[in-house]
Amino acid sequence: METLIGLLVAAPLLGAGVLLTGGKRLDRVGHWIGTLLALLSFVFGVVLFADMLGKDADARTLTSHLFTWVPVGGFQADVGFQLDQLSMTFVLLITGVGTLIHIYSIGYMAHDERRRRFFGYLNLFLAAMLLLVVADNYFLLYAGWEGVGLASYLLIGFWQHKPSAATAAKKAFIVNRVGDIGLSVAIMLMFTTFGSFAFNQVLPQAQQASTTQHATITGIGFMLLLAACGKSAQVPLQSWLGDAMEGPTPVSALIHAATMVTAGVYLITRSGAIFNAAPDAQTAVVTVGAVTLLFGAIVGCAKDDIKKALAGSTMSQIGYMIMAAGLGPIGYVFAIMHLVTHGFFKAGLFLGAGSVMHGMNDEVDMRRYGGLRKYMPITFVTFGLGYLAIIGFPGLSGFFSKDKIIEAAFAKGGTEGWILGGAGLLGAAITAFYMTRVMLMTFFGEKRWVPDAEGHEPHPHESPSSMTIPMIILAFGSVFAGAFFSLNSRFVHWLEPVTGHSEGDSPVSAGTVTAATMAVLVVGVGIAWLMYGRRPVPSLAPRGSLLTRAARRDLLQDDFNHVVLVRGGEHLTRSLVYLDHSLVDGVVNGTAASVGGLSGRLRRLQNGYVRSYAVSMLGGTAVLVAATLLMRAV
Amino acid sequence: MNPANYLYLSALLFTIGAAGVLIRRNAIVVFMCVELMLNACNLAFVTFSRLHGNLDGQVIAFFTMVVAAAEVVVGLAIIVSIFRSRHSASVDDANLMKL
Amino acid sequence: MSASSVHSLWTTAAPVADKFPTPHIEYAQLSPVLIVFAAAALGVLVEAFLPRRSRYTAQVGVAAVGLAAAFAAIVALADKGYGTTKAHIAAMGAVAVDGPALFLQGTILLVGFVAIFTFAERRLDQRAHGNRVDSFAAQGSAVPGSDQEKAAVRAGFTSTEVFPLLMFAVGGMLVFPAANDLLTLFVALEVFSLPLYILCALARRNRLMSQEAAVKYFLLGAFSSAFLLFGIALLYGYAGTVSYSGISAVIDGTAPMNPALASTTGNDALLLIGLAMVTMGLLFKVGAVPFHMWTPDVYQGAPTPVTGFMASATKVAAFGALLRLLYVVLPGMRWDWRPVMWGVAIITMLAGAVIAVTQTDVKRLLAYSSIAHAGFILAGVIATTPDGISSVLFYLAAYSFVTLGAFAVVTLVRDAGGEATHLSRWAGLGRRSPLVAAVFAVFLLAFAGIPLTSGFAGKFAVFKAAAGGGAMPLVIVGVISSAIAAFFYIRVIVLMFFSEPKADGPTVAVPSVMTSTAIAVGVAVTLVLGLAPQYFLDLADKAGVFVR
Amino acid sequence: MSFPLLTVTAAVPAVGAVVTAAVPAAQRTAAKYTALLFSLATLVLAAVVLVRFDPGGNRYQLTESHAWIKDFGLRYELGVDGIAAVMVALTALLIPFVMLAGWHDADPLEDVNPNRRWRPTQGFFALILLVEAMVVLSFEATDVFLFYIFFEAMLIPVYFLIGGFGDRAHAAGEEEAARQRSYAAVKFLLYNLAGGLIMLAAVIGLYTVTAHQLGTGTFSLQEILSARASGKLHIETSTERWLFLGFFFAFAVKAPLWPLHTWLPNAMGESTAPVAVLITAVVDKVGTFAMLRFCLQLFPEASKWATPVILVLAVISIIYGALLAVGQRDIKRLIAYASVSHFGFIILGIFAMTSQGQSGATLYMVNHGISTAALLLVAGFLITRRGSRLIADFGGVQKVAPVLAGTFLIGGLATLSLPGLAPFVSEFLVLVGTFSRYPVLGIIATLGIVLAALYVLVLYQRTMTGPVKAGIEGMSDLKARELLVVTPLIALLLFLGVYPKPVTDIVNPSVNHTLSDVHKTDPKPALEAKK
Repeated sequence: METLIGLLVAAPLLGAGVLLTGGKRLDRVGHWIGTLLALLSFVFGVVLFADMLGKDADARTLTSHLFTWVPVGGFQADVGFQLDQLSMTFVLLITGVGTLIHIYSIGYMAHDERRRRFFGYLNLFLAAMLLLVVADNYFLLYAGWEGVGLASYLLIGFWQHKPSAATAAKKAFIVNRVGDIGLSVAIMLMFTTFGSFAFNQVLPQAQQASTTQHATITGIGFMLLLAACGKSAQVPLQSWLGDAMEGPTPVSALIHAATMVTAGVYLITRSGAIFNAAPDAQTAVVTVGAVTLLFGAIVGCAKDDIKKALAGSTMSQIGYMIMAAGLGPIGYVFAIMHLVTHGFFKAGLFLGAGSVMHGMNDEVDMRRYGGLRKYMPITFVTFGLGYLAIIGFPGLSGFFSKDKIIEAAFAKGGTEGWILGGAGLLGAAITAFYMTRVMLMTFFGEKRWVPDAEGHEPHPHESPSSMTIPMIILAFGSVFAGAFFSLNSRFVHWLEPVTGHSEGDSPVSAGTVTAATMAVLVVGVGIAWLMYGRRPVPSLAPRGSLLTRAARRDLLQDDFNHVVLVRGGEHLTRSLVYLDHSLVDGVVNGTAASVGGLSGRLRRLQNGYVRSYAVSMLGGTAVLVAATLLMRAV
Repeated sequence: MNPANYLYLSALLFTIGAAGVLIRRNAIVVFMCVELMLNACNLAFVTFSRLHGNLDGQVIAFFTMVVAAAEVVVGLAIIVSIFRSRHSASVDDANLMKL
Repeated sequence: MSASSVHSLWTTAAPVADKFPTPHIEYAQLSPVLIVFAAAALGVLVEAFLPRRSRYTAQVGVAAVGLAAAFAAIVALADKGYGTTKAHIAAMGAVAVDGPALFLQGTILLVGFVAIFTFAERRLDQRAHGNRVDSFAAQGSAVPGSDQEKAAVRAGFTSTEVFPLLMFAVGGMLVFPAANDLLTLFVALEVFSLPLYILCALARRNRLMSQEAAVKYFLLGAFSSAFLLFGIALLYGYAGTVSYSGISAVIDGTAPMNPALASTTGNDALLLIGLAMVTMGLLFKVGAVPFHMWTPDVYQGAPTPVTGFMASATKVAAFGALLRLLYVVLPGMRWDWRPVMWGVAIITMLAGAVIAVTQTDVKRLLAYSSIAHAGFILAGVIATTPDGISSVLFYLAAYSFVTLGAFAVVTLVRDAGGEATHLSRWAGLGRRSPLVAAVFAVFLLAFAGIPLTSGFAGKFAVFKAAAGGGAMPLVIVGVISSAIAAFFYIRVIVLMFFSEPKADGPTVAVPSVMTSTAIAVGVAVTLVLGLAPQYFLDLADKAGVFVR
Repeated sequence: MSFPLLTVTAAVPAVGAVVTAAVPAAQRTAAKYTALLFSLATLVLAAVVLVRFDPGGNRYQLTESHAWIKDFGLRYELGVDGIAAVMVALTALLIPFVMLAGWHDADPLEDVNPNRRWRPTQGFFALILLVEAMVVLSFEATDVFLFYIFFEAMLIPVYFLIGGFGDRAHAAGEEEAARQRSYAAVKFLLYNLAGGLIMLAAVIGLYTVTAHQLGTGTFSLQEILSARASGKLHIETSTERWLFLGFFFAFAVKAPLWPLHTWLPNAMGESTAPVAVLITAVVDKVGTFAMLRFCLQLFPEASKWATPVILVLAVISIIYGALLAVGQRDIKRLIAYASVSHFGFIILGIFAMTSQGQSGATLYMVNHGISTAALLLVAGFLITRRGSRLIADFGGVQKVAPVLAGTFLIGGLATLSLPGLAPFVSEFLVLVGTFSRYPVLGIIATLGIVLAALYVLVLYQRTMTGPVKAGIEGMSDLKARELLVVTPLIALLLFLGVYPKPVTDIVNPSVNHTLSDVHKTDPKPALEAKK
């Protein structure tokens, strides 16, 4: 079994290797290879899962040590795997959704001559992501962490000939790097504090060290949070996610909705022991989560680009998860649960969006859609189910997971609990609003599309089955997953051994919370219907309120980055280049020049007149005599 | 009479010679000034020889004269040849090479 | 004579020795000098009696044989142990036969021997009316450009007098570092200077410059020797003797006192001024700042073979004399002259290096570099340790051959007007004739003191000695000026290799075996002393003891 | 006596240089193959050295010792510790690739030079071999003076390589190009010569000290160390500091450490890519290596005394170099400044005085060598194709030459030390090593990884992505020879990135020796310290 974990990672890695080095001769079969290997690793995952279910709850953790990676003095970095329930959940999600999206891409990328490479990158991503979740120490996790970053860079920039894509890719990678600083500093802190960075060393020690090393552990917590912010597009490092939509839609679905962006949640949950020992860090986490869930939601309301709208929603949903994770043992389980359900319905939504674009000549502006429900019924249905799930329609998966999170937030207790819970509710309302907006603008109302630049009149059509089938499967997930998990709180029991779990005593009863959620849900949907359902949607965006305009620009956060970081950076580098040339180099050249000048001046003494030479000799002698006499005098 | 005076005289002559070398332009005269310096040395030698009561100084004086003579031969040869090619014996005209 | 009589000098004449003691000369031990002078005299006779056509061969033969024989004699003497155990004063205290003397004389002889080849080179300049000509004037006395000269050239005259002149110069140089009393010092100085004055005037091309060089060299040389002589006079006045040992004895106060001595030694001014002036005379010859100003002009104007010879041999001889003076006569006064010498060394190193940076003529460049090197050697001189002596000896040996070789290469690069010494003309030489450029580069790198060349070994030796003698600051200054100096050596290399050759650039004359040998020897010595100097260092160590 | 393996390892390329130079002007290709053959032979020998070296054995192995110049206390003493062995291997490894990459760089343009005796090709390859020989010797030398000799002599061939062979096409025209080249060459030489001469003063100082205290002056590392261990030799504090500064200055110029770095961008910018690789990946390593071997071992106290300043300078180099790299318009200069930043990391690791730091620094030397070689050589291929070094002249290359673009990207990712590629391991080790003793500096240095990402990705985006620029359309993809250069390097980067253990196993013991010389031990983890 242990070796199977290795194979789990190896299969897609192999795929990446073969596809990226294989060359043209693989063009025709490349996508099949990629998909098969993804499927294979899913199968491995399932086998491992079955095996795990076979064992009893406390003995389910599976570990395997491959080899020592970097052995220097006390610094012993191993390549070793640890597969417990938490990892297992991710493995299934990643390989499952991953496989579906591979299949989907076969159709979606059918017309791209670089499809082989695309599948290579997808496999590379799967490998890195799996490595991230099965690593048994932070150092190896870091490798996976950067690996997914690379894959996301390659995939966002897949259409490199588009400058916008290239820029977006670069931005994503660099913002992620900022987060990575957090992770690497965290690892260093662990090393200097615990002398190790293996989970089974650090986490237990963190518990009892909390008193002696409180400051350090809080520091580690903050650093991990920074890392999570980068990867999971949380405020203040969220700016890259919107641009990341430049990538092909399957990428957005897999990486920027279902899996990679949730790595931050994984990191925090995995490091629960540390956060439990560092309340200040936890507060920071929940704050970030709450802020982001509102931030994302607001941005989502203003976007006319369907993918950007969904991206905003992703941001906000992950905000929920982060907040939940920040709540500690009360929340971990629900964070993960929401993560999984979100994986289903958000992936579904993105695939739906992709299908729509596929039918509309890659048009992304929702104001150019409208009334598509009769042209692409399957897409409409699956997308609709996903929509119901995300807004938390009773019975669908989103309902269970989100509801639990809001309850947990209240259960945090005190004003903090109220604030967080309130934020959660507000978020739910806004979610309902913007998702309804998307739904209405895309599938209802009358058609608003126009010929594109080349004058092709888009004639919407349903996508091929290779695309629709994954959508359907995901739709199933988005409908039933929640219920399945919550039934006699299966999921809680499943994860409890890893994350621990505690029922907080909520000031408000579960029923009340549910009722409140329903209420805000209705409100949100209602407003949206009033604005976009009742009257026709203008096919050109109205100027909109100040907030709307700000939201369209990601609440000006990008502009801030541009002015402060980009411009400032440019000025800094330019002035440094000047400085290097004029000052640092100048000093040296100056010295050389001054020697030359001195030489030129001394040279004049050699004026060619014997008599002046004689003078210098006489003078020299005089000095010599004087000096000698002086020496004796003193 | 104090022998020191002879030394003062020789020093004076030497200085005059040196000064001459510095201020006169005509190569011949410059050279004569050098000769003067040499003779100043001779005077010093002889004086000291007397002072110390040994003959070395006087012998050296003879050597100096011979050397001076040899210098005259070589020096005049050079100066004359340069005079013939330049039609001037001024040392200041001879500064093709400088800097 | 009595104490009272001192004050009435004119009444009582100094007692005159009834007869001079018959001098007794150790001919065997002076043989090198004697051989050289004999060869020189023979050369004069050849010049007088042999028909013109056969003179060249005869002169070259005589000179070469003479020098070789002399060198053999040196080796024999050294072998007999005159350099070490049997070292003593010969010729009635006039000449010392000891390690440094023999080592330096050997070096001078070898340099002279190689110099003969460059003197005798007859293939570089294009034939004049079918006669091969060397780099010396057809007829020194003839006015440049006059009919007389044209006639001389047509007749294929060559001034073969240069060889006897060279021999006389060598002879003087042999005596100079061995001189053991101030009189001999002075005479030797003149004996090697006068021929050099003449040699300077004998260039075949650029005769005006050549004559100017001669006149400058002559006047300034005479001027400086006057100072030297006056210094000698003062020292004589102080010590009542001109023999080195005598003077040092007086300085140390070990000499038998007499009233006259008492009265003069009471007056340090005599001693100190004398010391300063004598030193000045020697510093002039080694070309130390501020007595260096003749160097660039003379080096540039003189016929290049002569320059090469002067630059190397004169330095060897002069430093030899300086060493002997400071180590044998004035060790007791170390504390008086050392600080002064420090100053001289420092400004010499710096000024030489700095001024060279902006030179545009190869020969002047080398002149200034020789000044800088004089500074480095002075640093070794100042060490006043046995290590100091041997390091200076080694440096001189190494340096002289590099210089000789470098100037030999300069003679090769020619255009219509003779040698093309302006640096701009050297552009792209590396492309035209890689070999010559590479050889010259080797010499430049040796000057710059790059490891694996003799230049580095020498520099390391003197700096090591200086540091050992507690003159670390000098080493620092030396290092800095080496860095500055490196700049202009490198500049020449850049010019030769990295700049495109000019269309009308100079041609590189194909030398006869003569110059080739000279250059080859230069390169060989440069590399051998760079890679495996141990043998020669041992030699210098063994030789590094003066006899008193 | 046993077989003088180390001497032979250095002698082979030296002989090769002579042979290559002797090949007649007409047979250019023959000359190339001769040179390549000799470099491969050296590689084999270096591999043997690596194999014969026993990490568990003595500190210095395969030692040879002969008198050379007694009067100077100069002995011909060779020996390798783990670090040296690895560095020798690196050198021997890179040279063949340098040659292959520069295969046509020195082919004379017929019209330029009619002279048949002018043989640039022979010269080029001979010089490369000469450099290799001297570098190898300076890695092997355990006699300070012997090291100094080759450290200095090395400058001359490199100088000719920079000044003599530049990029074919130059934006500013041939005349201007030549001018800039010789400026760069002279600048390189003067900087390093000045450093070297300062060091010479220190070397002489060291001699006088040993001569004064031990009777006979010596430069032998072992002798000096054992003498100090036995208390026979005691260098007083102030002297030690001066000597240390003298040595360190030379090495800092070579390394290059801010603010002595300005020669590097000129040198790398003006020389051809292979030569640039030779400079930054091979020659400059001697500087950092010498800090590790000579500064720390000879002057432990002074090293500790100077550490704070040096660390700060190193951190400045890291950030400053990276920022300037971001601001460059010229591909090669960009990579040069990136190297400045990387050398900052190496020096940081060395003077952090922790096993992680120093092992990391050593590993860094190797990895930086390989990664820079990969990046720079591909950049060279790119530049020769387009005939320009300006980033602005490129764009959309990946469309026409995907393989070239791909390899370039991998090289870049290595440069920004992505996990899975070799540099990541070393960089992280250096950072951890620094952090464990100087947390603040460690964190500042960590910012470097963001800037690295910035300059690499900006470079990649501007040159490779976007619409195809004019002048790029016809660009051919990598040829077989070029692939032969790049592929092994990339393979090596991957291997050492995943499994650096073979190298660390060789290096670690030597590092521990060095640390014990300076009486430093790794700081204990905070918790253990508590207990």
